[in-house]
Amino acid sequence: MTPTREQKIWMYEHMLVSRYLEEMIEEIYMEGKTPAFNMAAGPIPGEMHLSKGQEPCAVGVCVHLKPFDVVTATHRPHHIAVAKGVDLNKMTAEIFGKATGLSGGRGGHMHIFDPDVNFSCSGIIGQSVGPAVGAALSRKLQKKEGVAVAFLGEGAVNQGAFHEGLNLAAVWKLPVIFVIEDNGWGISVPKTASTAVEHNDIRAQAYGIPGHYVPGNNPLEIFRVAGEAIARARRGEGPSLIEIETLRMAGHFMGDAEQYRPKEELAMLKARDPIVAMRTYLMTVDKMSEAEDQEIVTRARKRAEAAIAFAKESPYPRGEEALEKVFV
Amino acid sequence: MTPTREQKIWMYEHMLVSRYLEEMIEEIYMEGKTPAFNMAAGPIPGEMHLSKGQEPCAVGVCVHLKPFDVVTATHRPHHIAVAKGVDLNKMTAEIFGKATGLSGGRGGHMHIFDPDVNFSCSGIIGQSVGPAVGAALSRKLQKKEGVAVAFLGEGAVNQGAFHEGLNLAAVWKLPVIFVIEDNGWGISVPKTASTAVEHNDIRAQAYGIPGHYVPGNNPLEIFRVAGEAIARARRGEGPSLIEIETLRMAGHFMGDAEQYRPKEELAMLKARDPIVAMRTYLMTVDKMSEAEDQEIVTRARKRAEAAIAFAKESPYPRGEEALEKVFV
Amino acid sequence: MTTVTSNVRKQTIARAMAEAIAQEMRTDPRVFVMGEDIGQLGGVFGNTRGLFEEFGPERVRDTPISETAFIGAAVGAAADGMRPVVELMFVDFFGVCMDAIYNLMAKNTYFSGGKLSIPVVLMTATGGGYSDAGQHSQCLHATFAHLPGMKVVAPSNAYDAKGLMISAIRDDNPVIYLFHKALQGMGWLGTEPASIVHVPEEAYTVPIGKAATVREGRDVTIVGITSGVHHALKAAEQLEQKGVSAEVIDLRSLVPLDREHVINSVRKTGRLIVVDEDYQSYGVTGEIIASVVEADISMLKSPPKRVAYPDIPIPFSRPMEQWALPNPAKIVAAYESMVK
Amino acid sequence: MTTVTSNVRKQTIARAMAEAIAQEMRTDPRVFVMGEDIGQLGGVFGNTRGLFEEFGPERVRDTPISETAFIGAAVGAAADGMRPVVELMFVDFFGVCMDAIYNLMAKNTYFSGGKLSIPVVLMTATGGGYSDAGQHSQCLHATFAHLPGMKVVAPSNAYDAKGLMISAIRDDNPVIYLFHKALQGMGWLGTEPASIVHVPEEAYTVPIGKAATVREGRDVTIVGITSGVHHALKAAEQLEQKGVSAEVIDLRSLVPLDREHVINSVRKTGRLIVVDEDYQSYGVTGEIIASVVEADISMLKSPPKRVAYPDIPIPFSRPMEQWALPNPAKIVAAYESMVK
Ligand SMILES: Cc1ncc(C[n+]2csc(CCOP(=O)(O)OP(=O)(O)O)c2C)c(N)n1
Ligand SMILES: Cc1ncc(C[n+]2csc(CCOP(=O)(O)OP(=O)(O)O)c2C)c(N)n1
Ligand SMILES: [Mg+2]
Ligand SMILES: [Mg+2]
Repeated sequence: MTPTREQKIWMYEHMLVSRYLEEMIEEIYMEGKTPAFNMAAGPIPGEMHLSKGQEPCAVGVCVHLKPFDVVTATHRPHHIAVAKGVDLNKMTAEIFGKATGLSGGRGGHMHIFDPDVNFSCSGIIGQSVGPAVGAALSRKLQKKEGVAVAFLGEGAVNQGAFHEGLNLAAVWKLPVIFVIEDNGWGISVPKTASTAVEHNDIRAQAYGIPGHYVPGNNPLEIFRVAGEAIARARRGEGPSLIEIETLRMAGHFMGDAEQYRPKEELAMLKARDPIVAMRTYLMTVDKMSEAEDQEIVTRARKRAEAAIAFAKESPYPRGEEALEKVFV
Repeated sequence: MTPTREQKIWMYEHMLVSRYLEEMIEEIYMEGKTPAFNMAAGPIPGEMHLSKGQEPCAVGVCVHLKPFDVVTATHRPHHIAVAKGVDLNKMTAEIFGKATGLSGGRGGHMHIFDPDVNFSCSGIIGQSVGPAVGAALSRKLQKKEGVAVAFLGEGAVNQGAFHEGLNLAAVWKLPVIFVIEDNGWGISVPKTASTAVEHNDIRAQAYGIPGHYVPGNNPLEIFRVAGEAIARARRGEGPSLIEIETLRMAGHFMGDAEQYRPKEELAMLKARDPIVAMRTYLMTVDKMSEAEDQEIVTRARKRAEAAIAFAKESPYPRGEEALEKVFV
Repeated sequence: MTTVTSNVRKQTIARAMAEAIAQEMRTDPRVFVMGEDIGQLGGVFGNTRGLFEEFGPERVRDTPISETAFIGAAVGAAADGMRPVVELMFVDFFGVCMDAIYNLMAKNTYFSGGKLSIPVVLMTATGGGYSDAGQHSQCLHATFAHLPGMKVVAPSNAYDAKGLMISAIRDDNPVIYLFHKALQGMGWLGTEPASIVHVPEEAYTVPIGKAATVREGRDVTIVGITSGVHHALKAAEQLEQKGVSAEVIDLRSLVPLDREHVINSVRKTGRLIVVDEDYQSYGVTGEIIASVVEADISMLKSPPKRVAYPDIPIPFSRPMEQWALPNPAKIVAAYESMVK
Repeated sequence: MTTVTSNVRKQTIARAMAEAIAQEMRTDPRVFVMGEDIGQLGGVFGNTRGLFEEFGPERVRDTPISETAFIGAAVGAAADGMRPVVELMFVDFFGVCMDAIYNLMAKNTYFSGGKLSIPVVLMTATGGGYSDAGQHSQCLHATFAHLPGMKVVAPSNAYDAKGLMISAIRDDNPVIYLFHKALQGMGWLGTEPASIVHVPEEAYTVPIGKAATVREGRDVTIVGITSGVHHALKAAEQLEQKGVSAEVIDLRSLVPLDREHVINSVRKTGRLIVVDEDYQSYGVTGEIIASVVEADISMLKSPPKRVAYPDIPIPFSRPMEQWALPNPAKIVAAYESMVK
C-alpha cells in the first residue's frame, strides 16, 4: 500500500499545520512565564505536552480515516487531533481556555473532544484503549461503518488497561487498531527501563492478533502498515497492534529541562526532524517544487495563525459557567 | 527433573489432606443450608470455593518450596495453603470463623494469611500478582534467600494486574513464578469466551520470560516444569510463567448449579480425578502397596479430622473484637 | 377479593431489575448488557436472568474478567450512541476499574462541554450480612456519591428497583445503580420480605433524585437507604410500641440528593437519625446531618445521631459482622439516648 | 540578630519531604522508594530530589507506568519486612490502582488478624489552581479518608511535612501522605510562602492524628487542611481587620481525625466554618460538621458553614477554576452570613 501524491501532500500539510500551531502555542505559552516559570501564569496555563516530532504517526494513520471513524488520543493529542480533522479554531480556543473552545474551556489541551469527527482524549495513561474498543463494539452492534483507532505512548503499554482492552478486542474481533507512539520516553524513564521487551509488536501475540513494528518515524511506512491494519479492520477481520518508532523533540511537557536525556540524543533532535525529511522526500521523489512547498507551507501556517487569532480574540467563559455541563 | 519417591508420596499425601479437608468442609457447609440454601446460615457461612481437582497444581509447585518462600493465592486457596504448609488447624478454624483461626475469624476462607510460612491470598481476581512481585523484590533488595510464587486462575490472566506485574517482574528480573491454574472456567464463562489465545504460556513472550504449558493435570509434569522455573528464579535468572491444565471438579462456589457447564464435561469429572490417577500411578510405577496407601490415607484423613475437630471446638470471637487489628 | 389479589404482582428486586432491562431492550435497540456471568448464568445476583435467552449473546455479553476494559468500552459505546447497562459484580471491585468509571464515564460529558452524552448504567452489588468478608460485603455509598459527574441510585424495594432502572437507562447521563444483595430476593443471600412488593407489569419510572417518605411520623426522622430503610422501618415499629412516632425516609438517590425532603421532615419532627451500612466517617450520615444543620440548626431538639458501619474492614466471622452491622435495636437505642 | 537568623532554616515542603525520606533511609536499610520519575528526575514535584544520587537505583526505583503492579508490590515487600515509600504521581490516578491500595494495602493487616504489618507510605500530589483540569487537580481527601485501614495525613507547611513523613515511615501501618502541589514550593506550580517555614535539621516526628491550632481566636473556628489552612489564615487576617477574632485549626490528619480538638475550639467560639478543596458533598466538611453537632448541638450559635469545592469536575479555564476554588473571601463571606 503506497500513498498517492495527493495523500503524501495531505500528510505533509497536516504535519505542518500541527507543527506551526504548536510553535505558536509554545511561544504564547511562555508569555507571563518568564523570568520565573509558573505554570499557572500566562495566556495558556497548565501542562503543555507538545507533539513535535511525532507528527508522522498521526498523519500516517489518520490519512486512512474518515470523519465517522473514531480516534481516541492521549495527553499529547495535538498532532492527532489535527490529522483527524478536529475543528482547529475551537481546539485552539480550548487550549486557551476560551468560551468558544470545544468544551467552552472545561477541558484544556489534555481533553480535546470533538464529537463531530469522533475524536476524544484522556489524560490518564492507557485510558484511550477502552473507549476505542467500545466504539468499535458499538459499530459492530449497530452494523455501522467505521473503525476505531486508539493512540497510546510506549509507556502506556505497561498499564493494565492496554492488556485488558487488547484481549477484549481480540476476543470480540472488533474493528479497532492500537497505535503505539514509541518516542522512547515516559517522562524521564526510558523504554528500556520500563518495558521488558524491545518492541511492543511482540505483545500482539499475547492476543493472537497481528503486530507490526514501524521503524524510522516515516509517514510512508506508517501509511502502509496502518493502511493494511485499517483495511483489515474494515473487512471485519479484527484488531491489530502497531508500534511506531517516533521522536519526542520537546521535553515531556513545557518546562521540562530534560536533564535526564543523553546530550547526544538532544543534539540529534533537529537533524531527525521528520518534517524536514518529508519535505526532502517530496522534493526528491515527488518533484515538489519550491513554489508548491511555499504554497503548502503558507496554507498550513495560515490555518494555524487563524486558529490562534480566533482563540486570542475569543472571550473567556464566566466563572459560574463551571457549574454547567456536568450533566447533559 | 523428576521427583523422588518421597516427593511423590509427599505430593500424594498433601493432595489427600486437601481433599479430605474439603470433603469435610463441604458436608459441614451444607448444615443449616438445607432445604433452603442460604449462604448466611450454618456453621460455615459465606462463599465457599472448593479446589477439588486442582490439587496437582498446588503440590507440584509447593513441593519445591520452603517455609521461607512466599506464596500468594486466590479466592480458591485451600489446596495451595495445604501444600505450602499453612497451619491446618488454624486455617480450618479461620474457615469456621473461630477466635483460634489464623486471623481470629476476620478473614474467612478467601483470606488465609499465615505469615509463618509466608502465605497470603486475595479474593480479588489478579491481585495475587503484585504482592508476589513485591516479596520477590524484597528478597532481592535484602539479598535474602527465597522465591515468590503467585497462583492465579486462567480467568485472572485477563486482568490488568497480571500484565503489569509480569512486566515489572521481568524488567527487574525478580525471583517470582506465576502459576496459572487453568480449570477452563471463570465462574460460568469458559476460557474460550474470555481469552484470545488458547494457552497463556504464549503471553510470556510479551515479557521476554520463559512460558510453559503443562497439560494433563499431572503432578509429575507440574513438578518438572515448576522445579525448573523455581530453580531458575533461585539462580537469579528472573521470572517464569506456567499455565497448568487442571480441573474444577466442583461448582464455582458451593450452591452453583453449573447449568452452564456441558453435561458431558460434568459426567467426566469423577473419571478425571487427579487423586485417583496419582494413586494408580504410585501403585503401578512406584509399587505403592495397599497397606502403604492405607497408611497415607489414614494419616491424611486424620490431619483433616483433627483440624475440623479443632475448628469445631474452638470458641467464636466476641462481636466487639471486630474493632481490633485494623491497625497493628 | 379475587380482583385485588390478581392485581398484586409481587416481585423481587432481582426480577424487577431484569424486567426493567428487558422492557427497555425491547423498545430501544441501543440498549445492551455487559458484564461477568450476566449471560447464560443470568447474573450472579439474578438481575439479568432471562435476558440472554430473549436477546442473545450479541446484546447480552459475558465479558472476560477485565473491568477496566469493558467499563471503558461502555463509555466508548455510549459516546457512539449506544446505551450500555454494565455490571460490576461486587461494588468492592471498584478499585480495579475506578479510573474508567470516574475519569472517563463521569467526566467525559464535562470534558466535551456537554456535547457528549454518556448514558451508561453501571449496576453493582452492595452489602453484607452473610459472611462474605472484607472484599465482598461493602456498600461504598459515599465512595461513589462523593465524586461528581455520576448519578447514584439505590433501591430498597422492587417497585423502586424497576422504576429507577428504567429511569437510569433512559437518563442521558451515567448512573451508578447500587443493589443490596440481602434485598435481591435471591434466597441464598437471605431475603428481606419487605423488599418484595407489587410491581406493575408496564414500564414506569421512579424519578432519580427524589426521596420517599415510606412511613409518616411526628417524633423523629429516620433516614436510610437500601438495607437502612428496612432497619428503620423495623425500628419504627418497635418505637411505636413505646408510643414514639417515627418518620422513615428512603433516600433512593444519593446523587442528586433530596436534601429538601429530609429537611422538611426534620423541621416537623425535630430529631434526626441517619442509618447507613457504609463506613461511618466521611460518609452518608455526615452529609445528611451537615445538610440539615447548615440549613437550620434551631429545628433540632437534640444532637442528631448516626447508626452506620464502624470504620473497620468487614470481618468474616458471624458474631463480629453481625455486631458491626446497623440494626433496628441500634436505631431504637439511638432514639432513646436522644430523649433521655 | 545573627544567631536567630542562622537558626532559621526555611524549607519548602518538597525539600522537607525529601530530607525526611533521606534521613530515614540513612538509618533504616528497609526503607526504599518507588514510583514514576522519582529517580533521576527527583520526582515531578521535587519530593524525592537527591535521593537517587545518594542511595542509587536499587533503593530509589523508577517504575513503569504500572501503578497496580508497583503498589501491589509495595504491599508484598512491606509484608516481607521492607518499608516502601511509594509515589502515586497525582492522586487523580487512584482509579487505576485503588484495588492495590484499598483491598490489599489497607486490609491485609486485618485479614491477617494483625499479624502482618504493612508499613507502606503512599505519597501523592493533590490540588489545583494552576489550570491542570479535571484529571490532574483533585484533592480526593474524603475518597481516602472514608475507607478504613489506612491513615491519611496532609501537611500545610514544611515543618509538618517533615515530621509527618518521618512518622509515616516509622508507622507500622499504611499511611496515605497527601501533599498539595501549590504548597510544594516548586515555583512552577506557584508557591504559598507561608508553607515555607523553619525545619530543624535533625529527624523529628509530628504525631499522626493530632490537629494543630495555628491561630488562636474567640469568635469563630475555621477548620482546614493543606490549602484550606492558608485560605483560613488569610481570611482570619481579613476578619481581624473587622474586629473578628478567628481561630484556625489545621487538621493535618484526616485518619485518625482529631475530633476533640475541633469540638473544644467550637465550644469556645460557638461558630464553625470548614474549608476544603475537595468536592463538597459526602466529604470532609460534612464529617467535621456532623462530628461537632453530634457531640453537642447547643454550643453552636449559628448553623455551621462550609467552603468547599462545588460538586463539579474541575474545569481547565482559569476564570472557571478560580471561581470554583475556596478562597479567603468566601470564608469571610461565610462568616458574615453567619452573623447577619
Ligand atoms: C495512570 C497514569 N499514571 C501516570 C501518569 C502521569 N504521566 C503522564 S504522561 C506520562 C508518561 C507517558 O509516557 P508515554 O505513554 O510513553 O507517552 P508520552 O508522554 O511519551 O507521549 C506519565 C507517567 C498518568 N497521566 N496516568
Ligand atoms: C476483579 C474481580 N472481578 C471479579 C471477581 C468475581 N470473581 C470471583 S472468582 C471469579 C472467576 C475467576 O476465574 P479464574 O481466575 O479462572 O479462577 P477460578 O475461579 O476458576 O479458580 C470471578 C469473576 C473478583 N473476585 N475480582
Ligand atoms: Mg513515550
Ligand atoms: Mg478458572
